[in-house]
Amino acid sequence: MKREIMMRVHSARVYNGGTYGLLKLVPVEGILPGDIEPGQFVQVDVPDCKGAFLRRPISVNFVDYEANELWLLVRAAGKGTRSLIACVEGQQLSVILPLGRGFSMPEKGGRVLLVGGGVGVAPLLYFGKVLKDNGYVPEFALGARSAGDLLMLDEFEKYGPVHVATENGELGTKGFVTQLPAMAEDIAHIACCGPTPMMKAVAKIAKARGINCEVSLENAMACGLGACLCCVEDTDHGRVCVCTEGPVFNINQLKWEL
Amino acid sequence: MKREIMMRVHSARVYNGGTYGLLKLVPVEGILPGDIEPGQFVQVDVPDCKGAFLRRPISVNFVDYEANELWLLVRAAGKGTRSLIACVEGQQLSVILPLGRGFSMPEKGGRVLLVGGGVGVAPLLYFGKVLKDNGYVPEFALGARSAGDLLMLDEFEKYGPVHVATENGELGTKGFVTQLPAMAEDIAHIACCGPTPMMKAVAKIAKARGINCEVSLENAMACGLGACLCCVEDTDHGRVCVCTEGPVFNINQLKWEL
Amino acid sequence: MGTLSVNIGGLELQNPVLTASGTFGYGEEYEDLMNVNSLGGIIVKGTTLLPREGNPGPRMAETPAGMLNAVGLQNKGVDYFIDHIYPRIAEKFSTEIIVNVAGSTVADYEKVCEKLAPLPRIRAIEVNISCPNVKQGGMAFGTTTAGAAEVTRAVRKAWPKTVIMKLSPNVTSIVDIAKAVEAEGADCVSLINTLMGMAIDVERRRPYLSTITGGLSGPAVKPVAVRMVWQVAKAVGIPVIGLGGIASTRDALEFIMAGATAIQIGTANFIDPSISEKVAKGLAEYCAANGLKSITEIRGII
Amino acid sequence: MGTLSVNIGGLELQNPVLTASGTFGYGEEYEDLMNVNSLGGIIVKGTTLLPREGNPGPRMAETPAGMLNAVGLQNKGVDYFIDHIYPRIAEKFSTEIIVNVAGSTVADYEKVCEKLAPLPRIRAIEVNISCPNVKQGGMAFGTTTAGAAEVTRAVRKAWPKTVIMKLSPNVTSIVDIAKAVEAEGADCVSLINTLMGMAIDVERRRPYLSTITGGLSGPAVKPVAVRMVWQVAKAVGIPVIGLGGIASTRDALEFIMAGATAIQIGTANFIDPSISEKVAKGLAEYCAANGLKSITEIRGII
Repeated sequence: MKREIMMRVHSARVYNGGTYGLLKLVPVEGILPGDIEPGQFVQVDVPDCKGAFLRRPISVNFVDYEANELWLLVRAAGKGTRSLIACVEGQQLSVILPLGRGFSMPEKGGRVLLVGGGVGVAPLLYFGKVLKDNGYVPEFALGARSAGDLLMLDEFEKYGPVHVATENGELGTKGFVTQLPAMAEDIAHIACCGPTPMMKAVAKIAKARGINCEVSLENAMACGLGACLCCVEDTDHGRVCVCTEGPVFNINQLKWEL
Repeated sequence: MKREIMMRVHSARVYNGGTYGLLKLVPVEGILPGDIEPGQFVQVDVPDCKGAFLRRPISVNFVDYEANELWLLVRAAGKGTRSLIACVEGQQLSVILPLGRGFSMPEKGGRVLLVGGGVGVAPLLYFGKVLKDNGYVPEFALGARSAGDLLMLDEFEKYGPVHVATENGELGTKGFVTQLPAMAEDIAHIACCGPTPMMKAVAKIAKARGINCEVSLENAMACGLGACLCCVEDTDHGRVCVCTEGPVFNINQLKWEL
Repeated sequence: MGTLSVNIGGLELQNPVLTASGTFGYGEEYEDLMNVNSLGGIIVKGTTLLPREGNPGPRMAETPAGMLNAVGLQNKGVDYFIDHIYPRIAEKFSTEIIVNVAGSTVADYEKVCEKLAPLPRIRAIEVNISCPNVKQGGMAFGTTTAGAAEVTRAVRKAWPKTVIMKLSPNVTSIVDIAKAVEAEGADCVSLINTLMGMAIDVERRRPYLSTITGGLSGPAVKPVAVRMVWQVAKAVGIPVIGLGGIASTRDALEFIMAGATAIQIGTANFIDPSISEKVAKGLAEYCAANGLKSITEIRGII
Repeated sequence: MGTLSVNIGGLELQNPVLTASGTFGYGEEYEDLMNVNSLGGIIVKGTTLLPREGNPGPRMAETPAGMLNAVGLQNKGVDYFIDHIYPRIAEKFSTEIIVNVAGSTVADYEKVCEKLAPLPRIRAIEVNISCPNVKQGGMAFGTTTAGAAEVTRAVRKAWPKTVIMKLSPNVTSIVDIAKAVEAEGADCVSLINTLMGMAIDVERRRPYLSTITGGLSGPAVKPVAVRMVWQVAKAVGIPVIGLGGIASTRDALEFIMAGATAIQIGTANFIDPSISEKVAKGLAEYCAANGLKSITEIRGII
């Protein structure tokens, strides 16, 4: 069930000189809803800010039910997200959650690879944790422009092997995630989130090799509730809202030209 | 000369549960312009805030050239001013100053009374200081709704006798400033700032008794530079901008029906 | 009759707060987050004779204090609405359900009206002659007095209950359009639909919307909407429903003082999903605090 | 010719950045705060045949991402301008000085043009047929093709140098108006003037402006302005000057990509008094960073 809850910034840290921020939020009252699934997102009302009008859809980075914390990893893409990153401890934010359909649980057996690019690594952390909790051994293939853009590696390592690629070669394999040796080996299931060209490249590989593959889309969104019909994507079952039918889609549902 | 300078909040405090705030600002670089006169105002760019678009004109409350500080006393009248009051130490603000025409120096001899109501007391503090520095003995007649709305009394007492009135009688004379005994005595010159009905009541008394009287107007203003012609007031020399010909006017210049 | 009850051209509402078509889905999208039945009514998504898939994405761009959309009347058609959506929401909601009706031809409007007419819970339709995001019909009907009159005449014949004509602000004289639809028997007008706007992604050197231009809504347009409501309310005898950037009780009061009998909340639903319920409560509090026996006492006091 | 130089209907500007009439006084109000000569030009306050005191106060109301004004062409008349203001600013400023000309009758416009014509430093006028804040003339001329054409024809005869017609957005088709003034020999069009709007002080139950309605400007109107510039630039052969909510280099680029040859900065001057100089610099930096030999390379690329 969707809820609007007030949350308090329990801790806030920035990465790469403010390019990214990690907010750990706790409900002002009560406990976090128990039904937040990996790959879902939340709609955050941006604090007072001249340039941002709508809520910002942010994927669930992690849910720590023991600490009653929701983690949001945010990239400074514009005024709204910059304003979120600038939040300080104690600040309160209105959050609507949980929204959309998250990642599917893969069939048992076979390698499960979670492929992320840039801030798109965010939802893979919680998915990795849930996979591990359920007896899977997820592997992470994470790519970014430079070492500073590779986020939260220590956290990912808690849930499975981490393979990294940087475009400038500062860390891991030089190049894109698609060039990682881990991508060349047998894979049964991919969950992917990142820039569209990167997701399309991954989808192309998955399709060619018959790998089951889900991607998480980031279409421009207003309500996040399926009411405004702004964030549509063409699929095999028509033009649907990414906010309710997604953000996670199996690549076979999409009309992508690969 | 008008300048736009970046200033840093050196200290910020609130009065009456956040109804008012006192910001002490220092230039980020260099020293305060030496030509700021009592009764002039500044245009402050409001920090990020969804509801405020234009700068806010704020009267000069005090200039402390030794400490390189400009003081602004602000009432929370709307989103913009609330946002200013919420400023914290270290925050930077763009300020255009000094603007407009301030109070005239009275002729020597005779009682000089500075009459303020509510947050309108603000510009009288610096004027009182300058008067005292120039050998005058200014007296202050300050009124407000309640004791909590009477601001900075300890500061005013540094520069002359202070007479206070509160509408609810919590402090000083019960009633309006016009009912103060100090108003009934001989007065040579009045400088007045406060709500329009209060200024009109004071102007009426001054006119009836032939007291030289200046008032500071607060017409809705956009540019503060005399360019937009939004803040006009009808005067004996035509429809003029309050931001350049005022904010201080002699009551004989105004077309007020008293 | 309660303090807040108002009559919009024959239809009595328990309070003046409606949700604008296209911003509130079919009400169900919001039911987890608020009490839909606390409203005067909901106006459901623009409904056409045949299913429409609307415009391709991207359909949305944020602008200063507002947003552009280019949805283009995506809906599953009136038959699907009648068979699958109406039974569910008629069961679920006790508040008024108003259907926004759109079409490419006058005959389209007529046929949709005829199909909806037997539904007992639909006691009013809002006729969209002002959608800026479709190529045929839509705004074309709403920008001339003749076009607006023609649609009104046809709908008036096909729909026996309350007819609300939704007007476009993209005209030289919205008063002339309002008078034209009043003359043809409209029971009520609602205004404003979106202003036609455009935004360019400077980095990519292309428009944000697939359709290049789209409809501007949100607080940015409120001053234009208040002005038009004030002009129209003075000029016509039928009730006016005001909308355009309403995001608070204060905004709703502004429209009512300008002459609106009821108001719609649109884009603000996206930011605060329970804002419509809050405004309904806020209006009740305002009446109580100001000793009003009826909200209509302040209607059109400007 | 520099990277930023542009030609607006016969008049060469060193860069595309102008300041909008009524927002920059006569340039002098800003000279302490910026280098006025860094601009392509300044457009001074609307000038009429006789002095006007304009509307009574209050004349201003802040709105979401914008403001309403109801100044009503307050100015000291063309003779005072010629005798007292022109000599001072012609001496002080080397950048282009464009006079905004307004009138209640066609004859008024003609006479003002005739009086200004001998001034060597005034090489262009902007003809205001779109002021929403005056009772006679003003917007009345700008909302019909016949009225707009009539003023253009008269001005064209009385003014031998560059004629810029400033268009109103409060119309059903701004393209029709633009074509009408082009047909009568206008060298250039500028758009948009303000949208007619209104705001109510709910606490006091009265409008904020003495005139009830006023002109809306600021970022709120930018999407409408960009759309209209794009429509007009595609439809006419003369240069288009874009304005409406420009507050950054990015905004200026948006208008240029929509088809504007030059741009005007208006309301933003009130918030950042040196914004026009910053935008002129920003455009130069953009050209350098993107390898443009001329800003015109990106004009109208949408």
